[in-house]
Amino acid sequence: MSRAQVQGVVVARARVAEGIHRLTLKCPEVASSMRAGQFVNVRVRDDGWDPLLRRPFSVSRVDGDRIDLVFNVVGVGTKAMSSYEPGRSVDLLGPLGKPFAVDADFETALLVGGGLGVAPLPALTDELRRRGKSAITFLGARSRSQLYREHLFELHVATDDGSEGHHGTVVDLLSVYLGEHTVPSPMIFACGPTPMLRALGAFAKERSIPCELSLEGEMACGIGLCQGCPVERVGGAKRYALVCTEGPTFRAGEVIV
Amino acid sequence: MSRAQVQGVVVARARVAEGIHRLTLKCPEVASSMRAGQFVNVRVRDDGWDPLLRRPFSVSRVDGDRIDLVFNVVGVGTKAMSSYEPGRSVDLLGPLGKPFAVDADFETALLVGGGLGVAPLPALTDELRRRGKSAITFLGARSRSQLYREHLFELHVATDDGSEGHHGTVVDLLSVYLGEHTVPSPMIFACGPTPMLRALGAFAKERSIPCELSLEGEMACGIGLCQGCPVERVGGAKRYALVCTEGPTFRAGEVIV
Amino acid sequence: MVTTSFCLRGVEFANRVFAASGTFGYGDEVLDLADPSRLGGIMTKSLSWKPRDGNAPRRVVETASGMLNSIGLANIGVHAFIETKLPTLRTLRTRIVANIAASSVDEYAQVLTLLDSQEGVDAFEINVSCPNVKEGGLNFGTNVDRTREITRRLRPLTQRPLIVKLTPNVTHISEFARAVEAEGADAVSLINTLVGMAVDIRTGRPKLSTVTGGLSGPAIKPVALAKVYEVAKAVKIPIFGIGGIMSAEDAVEFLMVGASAVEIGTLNYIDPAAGGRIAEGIAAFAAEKGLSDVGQLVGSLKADLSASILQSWL
Amino acid sequence: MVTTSFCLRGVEFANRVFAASGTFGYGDEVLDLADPSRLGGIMTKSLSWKPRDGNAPRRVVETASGMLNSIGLANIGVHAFIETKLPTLRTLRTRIVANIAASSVDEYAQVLTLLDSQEGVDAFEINVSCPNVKEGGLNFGTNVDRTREITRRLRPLTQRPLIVKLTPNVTHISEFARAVEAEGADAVSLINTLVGMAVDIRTGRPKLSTVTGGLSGPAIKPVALAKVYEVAKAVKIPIFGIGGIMSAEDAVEFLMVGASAVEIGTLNYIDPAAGGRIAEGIAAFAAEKGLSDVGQLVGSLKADLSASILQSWL
Ligand SMILES: Cc1cc2nc3c(=O)[nH]c(=O)nc-3n(C[C@H](O)[C@H](O)[C@H](O)COP(=O)(O)OP(=O)(O)OC[C@H]3O[C@@H](n4cnc5c(N)ncnc54)[C@H](O)[C@@H]3O)c2cc1C
Ligand SMILES: Cc1cc2nc3c(=O)[nH]c(=O)nc-3n(C[C@H](O)[C@H](O)[C@H](O)COP(=O)(O)OP(=O)(O)OC[C@H]3O[C@@H](n4cnc5c(N)ncnc54)[C@H](O)[C@@H]3O)c2cc1C
Ligand SMILES: Cc1cc2nc3c(=O)[nH]c(=O)nc-3n(C[C@H](O)[C@H](O)[C@H](O)COP(=O)(O)O)c2cc1C
Ligand SMILES: Cc1cc2nc3c(=O)[nH]c(=O)nc-3n(C[C@H](O)[C@H](O)[C@H](O)COP(=O)(O)O)c2cc1C
Ligand code: FES
Ligand code: FES
Repeated sequence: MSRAQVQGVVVARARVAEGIHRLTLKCPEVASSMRAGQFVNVRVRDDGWDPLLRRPFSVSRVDGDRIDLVFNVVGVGTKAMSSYEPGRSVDLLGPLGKPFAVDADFETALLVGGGLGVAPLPALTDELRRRGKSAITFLGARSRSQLYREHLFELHVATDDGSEGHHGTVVDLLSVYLGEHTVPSPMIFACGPTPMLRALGAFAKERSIPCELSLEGEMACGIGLCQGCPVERVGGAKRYALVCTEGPTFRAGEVIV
Repeated sequence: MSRAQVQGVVVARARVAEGIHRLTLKCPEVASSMRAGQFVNVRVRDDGWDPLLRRPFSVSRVDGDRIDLVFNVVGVGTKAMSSYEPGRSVDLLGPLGKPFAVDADFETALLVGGGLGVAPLPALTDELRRRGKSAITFLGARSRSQLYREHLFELHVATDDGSEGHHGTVVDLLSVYLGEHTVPSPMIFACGPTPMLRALGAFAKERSIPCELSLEGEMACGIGLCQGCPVERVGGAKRYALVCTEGPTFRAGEVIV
Repeated sequence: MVTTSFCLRGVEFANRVFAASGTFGYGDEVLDLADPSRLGGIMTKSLSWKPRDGNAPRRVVETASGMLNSIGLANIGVHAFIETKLPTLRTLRTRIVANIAASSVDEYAQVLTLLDSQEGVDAFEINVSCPNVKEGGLNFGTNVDRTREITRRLRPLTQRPLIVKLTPNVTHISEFARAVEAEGADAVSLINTLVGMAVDIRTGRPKLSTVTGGLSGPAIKPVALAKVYEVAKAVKIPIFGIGGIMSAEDAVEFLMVGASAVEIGTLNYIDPAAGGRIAEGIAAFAAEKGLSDVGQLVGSLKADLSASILQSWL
Repeated sequence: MVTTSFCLRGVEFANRVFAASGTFGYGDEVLDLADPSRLGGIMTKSLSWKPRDGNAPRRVVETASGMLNSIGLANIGVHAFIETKLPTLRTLRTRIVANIAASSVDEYAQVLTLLDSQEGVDAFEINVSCPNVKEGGLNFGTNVDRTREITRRLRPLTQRPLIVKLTPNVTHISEFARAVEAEGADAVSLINTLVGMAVDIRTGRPKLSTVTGGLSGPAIKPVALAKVYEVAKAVKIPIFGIGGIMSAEDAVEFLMVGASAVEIGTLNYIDPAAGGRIAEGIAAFAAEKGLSDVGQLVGSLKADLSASILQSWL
């Protein structure tokens, strides 16, 4: 994990689902050192100071010297990024944060993504496969059109509107699946909106399945300088952990989501 | 002169000389009502508040429902404008300000442009020709490569480095020209950097040639609201005139440049 | 339909969005670009007894998400205002709030008395951010006693709404608000600009002719909100919230922290018709929330006051 | 070669660019991203006697060209600092300025005394923007008597440079600078953040858990420059200028108005290596101007002081 401030070069930009964009950047430094679950902090514009702060994005996948970012347009920063043209250089800090615990003691990874929480799962899938571990993926989205499902395996889908797969939440879907299948030595890896992570944490605790959650949170720096991204710990000497350096991945039960 | 807040659409962008860009906007409202010497106030970016204020640019030329802006990159606003893509819509206030006095009592217009002061001269040339008045144009630039000379007639050039035409200032060039030629009932129309305008005003006064100068100045609004753009008057009850509404064109001798 | 109007001392305003003084001329400059009837009212450029030339150029400087100005209260004087501007303003379907600036308490009283005798002036806003010639140019607005004195002097001179416009360049703005409330002001408006400056490093000179100037625009919105919040906790009279409002959402923030109305300043330079759009945007927001009156937004912030950083660690 | 170093109470700093407290951690967080030897020094995160958890989330909010924070001076406490941070900091080729925060005058003295006994602490910066528990949480820094008292108490306790960091949230910051100068402070630093707030209109709640917070970033630069200018006219001790510095040009503005050094704050979050680049940019600017010492820029502003808007019309 060697962090650096580097320039990525836009190689491609694509609309990959309704409102969802994928930006492919040539960035050998991050590509070579990054591990699934880590993120990059993007300076969205280099002229003017509004917006001021960098924007954090999970690295979605590594392919040679390239990295993918997958995001939806929610505000000024992601809007700017959604119109980057190939050739443009982008100032990045990364890779940042603690990666998923792919080397933990488990056989089958249950990957759970809600909405844009799918972003880091392709990279995670690749790392798991390289380690010979199996992965089953559960994706939740509002609707079929908002599903990003590339580079994922053994995919199970839940949609809020029932337009594809299970009609309901992705946590329900996982619960149903585990009722019907026996999974050897499972561990959950999840990324998505806070309510989903909260429900999933409770579910995992109930079933005694080890579970790692990737949190989001407002970040001013992403590199441990500002103390702006606390998440409350459960027990321990320190009350808060920093999402940017001690996370974004945490064991469920370690923090209060 | 009917001002409006309108959306122009970028039709073309070209680099027309060293560091000089021309933006062609489809903007029927401005094109139909604007007169030479007037300007538009451009909102350079619609996301984020830095830069905050609009940027004023002379309308360089009207062609049907299109207008040209000619500018060089000096800061964040003009940098952004220099990469506008065709199809982009641009928020404009205009036409603004007092046009050149093309209907004043003269036969031959002596057009004098220094640097980007050339910008409004093509439109002025067109208006003069439509009125059957003749125009002789004098352009000054640092170097040959920085000359923008399209849509101008009877052109005489001065460069600081002597790479084309008269080696010296455009005011010198005009002086030489008037020494060698007899011009019937002349009037000077000028736009350019302040030192040039100052020299030209003095020259015109000495020769008793009527002279109109187009001034620049920091503008917060361009529409008479902020009182931010004063120029000192010579005599009169009010000490200051507003460049944005009472100018940008002023008779030399009317204001202290 | 959501109610947008509100009353101040018996004067009804069509909605809660006003044009801030000095950012909308006298009200007649941009009739071709903005429809004043969509506003609750227009605060005029500050008026003094005699015309004022204003400061030497350079008067405006752009800064990050803001601007500095040093106009020097350039204005045509109250007499020319009455003769050349008021007749037009009377024909506009909006309220006219005359903003007054002066360099002595007497001058404030003189200008107000003259304007009070006119038809078409609906209310007064007193700009206390002015130099007191008696005290060598010290700003009235940063001295609570002088601010109180001005209010005390002006209150009996008019039956129209009297709004005192406060400067943010003080330690506890709520002290000033309390003082003018006690003297019978009908409302306070805040904030005026923050003192700021900028340097041209090529010449080694200040960019503004007066060295320092007033900072406005979105850069100051967080400060303005905190000041309005402080004042809202301190007084019962209505507050006109001002500072960096660029959208209906921004305006709603001010209403929620306790402003009864808002004034749009710097935005008028960029988008002179924005005020009307903001008024409509506020009404739409209220409607979406199921409210019957925009006034229900005022002071609706759900906040644990005791947690305010004014009493906590930064 | 242009001289970049300068001295304060006999301590030499390699250049005039520092990392501002709270924006560079304890100095050891980003050794992989920024080379501290390119800085004049690092102001540590504010240290208190006991560790502090800091405020509940949400702690940061982006604003137009700025940000609000309400960290609550989260820190590991002075003992953990000495044990876990100082050994590493001693090995860095830069100066360490320990920034101290406290909720009583005694606590300031306690923390300073303990740090003064340590090797590797080169100077002290006293953050007076802290709530005084004795006065129900009133901010020390907005009360000139309390600010004076802290300085008087601390001055005799150390022979190292004592810098008092002033808050801008006061009417006349120069009063505070004069008070601490009179008590023997070696320098003042300013500005700390401006009080500001932001509202989430969807929930109707303040965005920050503490309602209000501190505004920093380029938005506040004009205010910071004006405050430094005001203080520079009032005191003879050196000033550390802080507030929205994003480039060498910005830093030169601060030097010209009278700062002897500058601190880089919010920019570290965006560009942790910027401080070093700014130090080099300042030196290059001085060289271009034909100066032999960056110090010649300090206070070089050519300005007619009497024209300052503090004494004129806005
Ligand atoms: C570690 C980490 C990894 C992330 N990975 C991804 C990813 O792979 N794909 C993706 O689409 N998004 C991701 N996000 C969220 C992403 O950073 C925000 O969507 C983005 O910063 C919004 O920027 P903006 O300028 O478009 O929106 P803004 O205008 O800044 O904000 C728009 C709205 O989004 C909210 N918001 C802003 N920043 C954040 C944030 N950091 N977290 C949550 N809400 C925020 C704001 O409060 C506001 O309501 C990640 C966030 C973190 C902390
Ligand atoms: C009525 C009028 C007509 C104009 N017409 C043209 C034109 O046709 N073509 C053209 O290239 N330029 C023209 N200008 C100047 C143009 O407005 C500025 O170059 C532009 O605003 C700079 O914007 P920026 O964001 O790129 O630079 P900024 O980053 O804002 O500034 C860069 C530098 O330019 C200076 N500057 C900024 N604004 C102005 C201004 N309004 N006047 C003078 N200097 C300024 C700044 O002080 C700074 O030194 C005109 C100005 C006026 C007032
Ligand atoms: C150029 C300019 C001129 C101003 N003139 C006045 C004035 O004459 N009287 C007054 O009370 N306020 C004046 N103001 C202050 C504004 O009314 C308002 O309080 C301030 O700009 C903050 O609001 P904003 O951030 O929305 O602009 C002026 C502001 C600007 C920018
Ligand atoms: C997140 C954050 C935390 C801060 N923490 C401290 C602190 O602990 N002690 C202190 O004296 N100043 C603190 N500051 C204030 C900065 O040191 C600096 O004075 C202020 O941010 C203005 O500078 P800037 O605009 O360059 O950021 C903090 C600022 C920020 C943004
Ligand atoms: S975002 Fe700054 S410490 Fe985590
Ligand atoms: S630019 Fe605002 S009045 Fe001229």
